[in-house]
Amino acid sequence: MTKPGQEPSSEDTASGGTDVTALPGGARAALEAVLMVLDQPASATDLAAGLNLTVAAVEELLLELQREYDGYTVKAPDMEIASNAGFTSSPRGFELRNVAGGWRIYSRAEFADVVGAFVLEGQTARLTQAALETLAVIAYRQPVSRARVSAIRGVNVDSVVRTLTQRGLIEDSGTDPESGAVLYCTTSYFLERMGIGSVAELPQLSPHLPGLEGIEEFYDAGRM
Amino acid sequence: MTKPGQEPSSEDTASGGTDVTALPGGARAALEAVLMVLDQPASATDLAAGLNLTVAAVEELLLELQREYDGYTVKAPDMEIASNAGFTSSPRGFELRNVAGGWRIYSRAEFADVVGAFVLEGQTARLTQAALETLAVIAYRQPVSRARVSAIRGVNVDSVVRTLTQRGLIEDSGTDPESGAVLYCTTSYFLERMGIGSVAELPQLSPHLPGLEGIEEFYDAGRM
Amino acid sequence: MSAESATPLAQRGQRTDEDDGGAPPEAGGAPDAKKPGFEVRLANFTGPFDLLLGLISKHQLDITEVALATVTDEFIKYIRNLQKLGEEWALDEASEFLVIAATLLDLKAARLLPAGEVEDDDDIALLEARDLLFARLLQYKAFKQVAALLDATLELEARRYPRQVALEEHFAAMLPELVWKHTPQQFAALAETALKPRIPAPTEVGLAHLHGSPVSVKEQAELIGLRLQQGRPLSFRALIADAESTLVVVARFLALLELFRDQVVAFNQLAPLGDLTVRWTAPGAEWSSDHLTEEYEEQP
Repeated sequence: MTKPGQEPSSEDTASGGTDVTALPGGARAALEAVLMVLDQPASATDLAAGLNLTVAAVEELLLELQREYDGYTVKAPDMEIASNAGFTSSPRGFELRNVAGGWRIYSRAEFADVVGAFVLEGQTARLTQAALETLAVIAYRQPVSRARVSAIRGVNVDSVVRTLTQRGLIEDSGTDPESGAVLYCTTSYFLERMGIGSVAELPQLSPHLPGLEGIEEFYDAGRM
Repeated sequence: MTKPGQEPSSEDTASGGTDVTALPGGARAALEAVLMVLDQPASATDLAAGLNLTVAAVEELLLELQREYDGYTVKAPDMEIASNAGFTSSPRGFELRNVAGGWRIYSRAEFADVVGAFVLEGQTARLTQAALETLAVIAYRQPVSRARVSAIRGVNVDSVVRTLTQRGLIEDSGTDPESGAVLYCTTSYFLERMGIGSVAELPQLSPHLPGLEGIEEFYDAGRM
Repeated sequence: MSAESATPLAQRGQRTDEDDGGAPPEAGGAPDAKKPGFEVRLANFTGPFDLLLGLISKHQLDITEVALATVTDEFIKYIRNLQKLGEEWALDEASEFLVIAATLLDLKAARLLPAGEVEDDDDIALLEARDLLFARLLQYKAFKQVAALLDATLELEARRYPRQVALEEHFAAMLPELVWKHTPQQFAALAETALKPRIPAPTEVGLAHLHGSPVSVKEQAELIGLRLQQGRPLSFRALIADAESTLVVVARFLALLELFRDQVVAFNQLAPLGDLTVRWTAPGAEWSSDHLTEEYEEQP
């Protein structure tokens, strides 16, 4: 499924003329229908374009659905009875999450054991300690060359980097203009797997570096 | 995503001991969680087995969910207020269908236009270079797991394999008895497009190219 | 934290090639990792810093100079054990251990000496080496901790399964008809390209931080070779006397390691921190630096 690039106002698509609000369940249900066929996170902008709605409207609907799936008060035009009664339903078996810059439906973590029995694939092999450390260095120092990662870890990281690339967690992101070394970055799949929107949401590194606030400058000064 | 083959009584599964009714949202939410991520329709028997519930209970829940998604009276233990009030919600954007003995969640038919437009946007008639190369690897090394194709190509091929499957060029041809990974083969549609009668008619490759024996599996369970 | 980090340290060193089967991916990974040697055994800890941190925590010490001096002997013993077990060390992996072992020995030796003031350049160099080791060790420790956080998050997140179902048939049927222009021959050519083993990107040695400096280990090895082949043993101090920068010193040191590996030089050191004397042991000028190129040239 790819992201539509057109503006919400464009009329040259099949949905150009569809007024989703007129359909049963309205825009909310239409959005839900689209969420059902996604195989990767879709941004509010892409969803808005596909639905002929404004981004703001879609964002509001997304948050509404998210809350609803989580079991908070239902809020929708024709559900006022329930809403007014302050009625709270139990959480659904799935949730709507905003990860890696897009929205996507996930089964709820509580049901992992049950769901796991049905989903043979998607079972993820655990990363080794070496792979985790390498991934951590790349995540915090990206874009970064293998040489720099090995300098930090104290060992050669070539084969670990290869594994992480094959797993789609990191990718080649060009070369260093000075040294010509290949630089690596984390991928959006990494963000998805971490359940975060961007690398800026990774836990801070500095609290783990007690009394060494200046260490980054020290290394960047070319000493290491 | 495949259906578990075990009987309801078997206890050797991960979910063997899980009492789904004790989880938030109970058995209904657990069933929903499974349905949301199921790729292939699953029978009530299979669902009951995975959920440690009786077939009758699962059938009842399935009908309940189906009605609920369609917008009829909500009926669930903690939704009695709404239920008693004869409250009817608007239909959801998805529906639960029983097709050929199996249950699966689909996007609601009424939204086919919107969903179709969203799906088709950006789709091209051409395969990307990455897709072509992946197809070539699968054609010459079939049956082969995604993990091995990734190892040969050096990158994650999950989404490309999805595209090729969607395009009907490759298909799932069982699982590797050792790793449990899904193995892929080319389809008769592929042969048709190539204009050949069988894969044996593909031109020979130079004998010195590595086969699969030199390729290490970087995955334990097959897929990352 | 994986199960392997829970393995008692004492057992770690005894794990040998039998690990091949169950070794973590990167250990048994690429075909070239099949070489029997250091890397396989490294699977049990993830490098010299990991080992050092493991030893320090075993003694319930904080990372201090004292801790480093305390665990130095164990660190060295550990490397010796590996050496006994192993056939050959992969130089780029072993050299890190050696560099750190050397620094640790220096630190320990310095602590044994009467507390004195900084007197000469050597003392300053020692202090710098100590600070650098501390800094690197602490930095590594920080990354090790966030790696544990990543592991926990990844594990937690893996409990959520994304909805990722095949496209409903009626939508799949709407996809534009595939344009297919490849003949079987063209397709075969494509397969040839895709299946051809990709030339692995050159193995880097951690010199990228040196900002593309023109210093080459190969050249330095040749230079050292020429000097030593005069016949007279020279001290390392003498060998680096004309080095115009730290980088050249490092390159010469690495070059010496290479020469030692090729068994064309021998080292002699009479006392801790004493002069390191290097002697040419190969008959004549048989040795050639040609093979050094692949290992140290970093330019693509």
